[in-house]
Amino acid sequence: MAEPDRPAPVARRAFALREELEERGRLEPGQLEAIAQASEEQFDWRNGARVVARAWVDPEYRERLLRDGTAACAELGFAGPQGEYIVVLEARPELHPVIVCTQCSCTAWPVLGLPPDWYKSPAYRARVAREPRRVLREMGLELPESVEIRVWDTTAETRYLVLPLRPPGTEGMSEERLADIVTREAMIGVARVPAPDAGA
Amino acid sequence: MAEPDRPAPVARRAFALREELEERGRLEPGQLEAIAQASEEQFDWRNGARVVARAWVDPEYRERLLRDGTAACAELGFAGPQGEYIVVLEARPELHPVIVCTQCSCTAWPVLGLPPDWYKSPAYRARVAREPRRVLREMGLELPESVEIRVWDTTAETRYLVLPLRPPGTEGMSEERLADIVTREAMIGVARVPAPDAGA
Amino acid sequence: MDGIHDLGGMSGFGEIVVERDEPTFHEAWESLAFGLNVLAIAQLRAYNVDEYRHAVERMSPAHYLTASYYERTLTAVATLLVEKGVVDRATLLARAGGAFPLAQAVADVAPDGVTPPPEPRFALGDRVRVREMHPAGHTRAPRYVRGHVGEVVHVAPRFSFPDHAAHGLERRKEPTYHVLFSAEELWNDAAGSGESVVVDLWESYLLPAESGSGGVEPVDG
Amino acid sequence: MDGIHDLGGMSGFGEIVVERDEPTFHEAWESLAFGLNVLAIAQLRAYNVDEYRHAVERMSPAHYLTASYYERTLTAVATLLVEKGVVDRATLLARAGGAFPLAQAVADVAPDGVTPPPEPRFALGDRVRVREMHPAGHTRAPRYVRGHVGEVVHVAPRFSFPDHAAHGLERRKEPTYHVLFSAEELWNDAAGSGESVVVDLWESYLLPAESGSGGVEPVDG
Repeated sequence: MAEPDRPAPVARRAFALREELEERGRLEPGQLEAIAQASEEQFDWRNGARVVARAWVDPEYRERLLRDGTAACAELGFAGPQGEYIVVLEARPELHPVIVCTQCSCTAWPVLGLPPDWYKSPAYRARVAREPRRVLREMGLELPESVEIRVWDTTAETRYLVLPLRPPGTEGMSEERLADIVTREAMIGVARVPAPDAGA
Repeated sequence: MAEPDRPAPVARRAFALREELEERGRLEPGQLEAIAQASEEQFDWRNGARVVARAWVDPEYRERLLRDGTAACAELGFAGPQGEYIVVLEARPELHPVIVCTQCSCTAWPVLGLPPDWYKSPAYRARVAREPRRVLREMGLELPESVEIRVWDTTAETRYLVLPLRPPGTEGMSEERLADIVTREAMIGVARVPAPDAGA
Repeated sequence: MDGIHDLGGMSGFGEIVVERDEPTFHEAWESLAFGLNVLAIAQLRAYNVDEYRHAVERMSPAHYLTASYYERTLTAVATLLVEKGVVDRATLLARAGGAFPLAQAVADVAPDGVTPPPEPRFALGDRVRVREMHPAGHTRAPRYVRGHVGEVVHVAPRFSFPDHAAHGLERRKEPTYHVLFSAEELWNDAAGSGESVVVDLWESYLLPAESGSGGVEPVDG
Repeated sequence: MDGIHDLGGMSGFGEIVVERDEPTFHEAWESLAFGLNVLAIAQLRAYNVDEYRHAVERMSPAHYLTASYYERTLTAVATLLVEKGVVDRATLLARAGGAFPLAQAVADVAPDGVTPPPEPRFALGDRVRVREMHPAGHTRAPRYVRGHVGEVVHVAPRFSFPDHAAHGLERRKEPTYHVLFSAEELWNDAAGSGESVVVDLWESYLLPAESGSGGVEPVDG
């Protein structure tokens, strides 16, 4: 398997594989672009933000969400690949959940979207299982020692979503506005949702 | 510590460090070349071959060598850095020793020389502790299942030297000729010393 | 395999760099790589997701660590499509106009002979020990929990056992368990205070805690 | 640190390639790198060999795996000479005419507070367990033996404890022990038959075998 030549640029390799599949009749022109575009639309972390906002305003939905995340997300229309079994992790004042996939980069696509580069980086995958408090501090989330940090490693088919703490000062906000202040980072657990007067 | 630029070629980096030390008066011109040349002369695996040949022809030396490798190597003039505490591992028909340094590439320089690239490769370091029989087979040494293979990992300050089995058909050979047929690979344990009629 | 992908707990990777307002794909070829994998799994049915994950793991460690996420995807897709005979390696090289590094060959893996019991073997609150396994092929039991004892905090439905599915072995489904480990159990004197880790583990990876470090005996043996 | 250098037992590295009649150095800069390290340790006394090994280990994992042996040497030497203030990083960059990647910063490491007893704690034939340690700094206890039980087959003289020496902590000497592990003990169901491994371990890394997996308590605590 030794390669005497320099690797072709990675973009060139990707296009070569596409051409080869087209040549062999396994791929129609435009098909890949359609897959990527549909994925970007379907797999959007703003879906998760809507789930969170609903749970914040509707105690019965919140209960259903924590009992059966898959069904409660599907209620809002969010389901599909990498969302077949969703477990929602409730952030509590004394227990803070954070999600990782140490072996690859699994994520609940229908509610968290395709993951960002930092989530896929060796640094995050290696370190957060071992020194989560330090990692969160470096990422800007300083939690008091009294808060237990619990890391959830996505090693099997369960896909996790963190239900963040609702920030103070949001009592009168509508579900739509609440969805706007939820961040992807908060649903992974490396941030809290900031209070709106803190610049959100 | 992020580097925006491409790394300079490694040779250029080495020469830059030398220039910088010369400029600061910490290094005389030619001093490094002298160190490297002296090391190549002093650290030669053929020294180990002479130790092995002596042990094959002199039972009392062999006994001293197995009891105190450091002193017995020094008897022949072989001592120095990375040879402060040498332990000689006797290959026996039923027990075959093999040496590795899984964490870096430590070797008994005065008798084994500076190690070859394969010994320093991640592949050798990673695999030989886990699957030595398969590694030896791939390297051309097929040992019967009845022979125990014992891997010695050079994790601390002991430096090992394998005393290989004396091959059949060498009964009348002189110590000098015996030293000529000993190989570095046999003193690491990834080969046996071939019988002379087998092409040595 | 005890491969480079199994990063949990390793040191030396430095800081986590967060890009603000990051796009899903940074370059056009990245969305191609993603799309090729979806196409090959869901439409061509050339391989399954466990084979895909394992193909990524089979990349040479130096390539794995220097490649971006989507270069790893592309490498795995190309490796599997070559291995399955869907595309031809030489043609691919010619089209790319340079080398096209693929993952290394897959190891021979035999079925483990385990027959999972019809009902989940463990229940909420049970203490379990992860087997000290070192399989040659694909596994989803990370090294950092092997041999360690934790508590079952959730029982998930039955899912396909990846150690088999990645190697075309007999398909079977088993429950997976969310197992809670204290940081002290995993990292000993290096553990941070008030930290814990939950890992989602297939039933075959687990033994009752009172067993020894186990692993030589199959679960139902 | 549980770093990339700790390769024992890892899979995925492929074949071992042997070069026939290999020269000691393949290129002129390799002998410079070797010579610079000897100079810095033995003549300038800028650092010790444990600091050198640890500087190699502190390279970013991707750089470590893509660099040749002597590029790792050069990187460690340059890192330490910059850290010790012997040379200036900016000047080095300017001279090199491009980036000069160095190893990552060293971790803060505290002394372990152990006082080794005057006589060796273990004797030939003793069964010992390697502590399940995960130190932030340099250590020479490879991961693949941590937590495992073996038998002392040789007691070596006292040598400087590297976990301290690499971090400028109080220098102390301890015996090291050659500890024999069966392949079954280390690799469980993946063990080859008729295979064993001996690892040379400082006394502080070891506990009597009947202890638990240990490590939170210091040896003499």
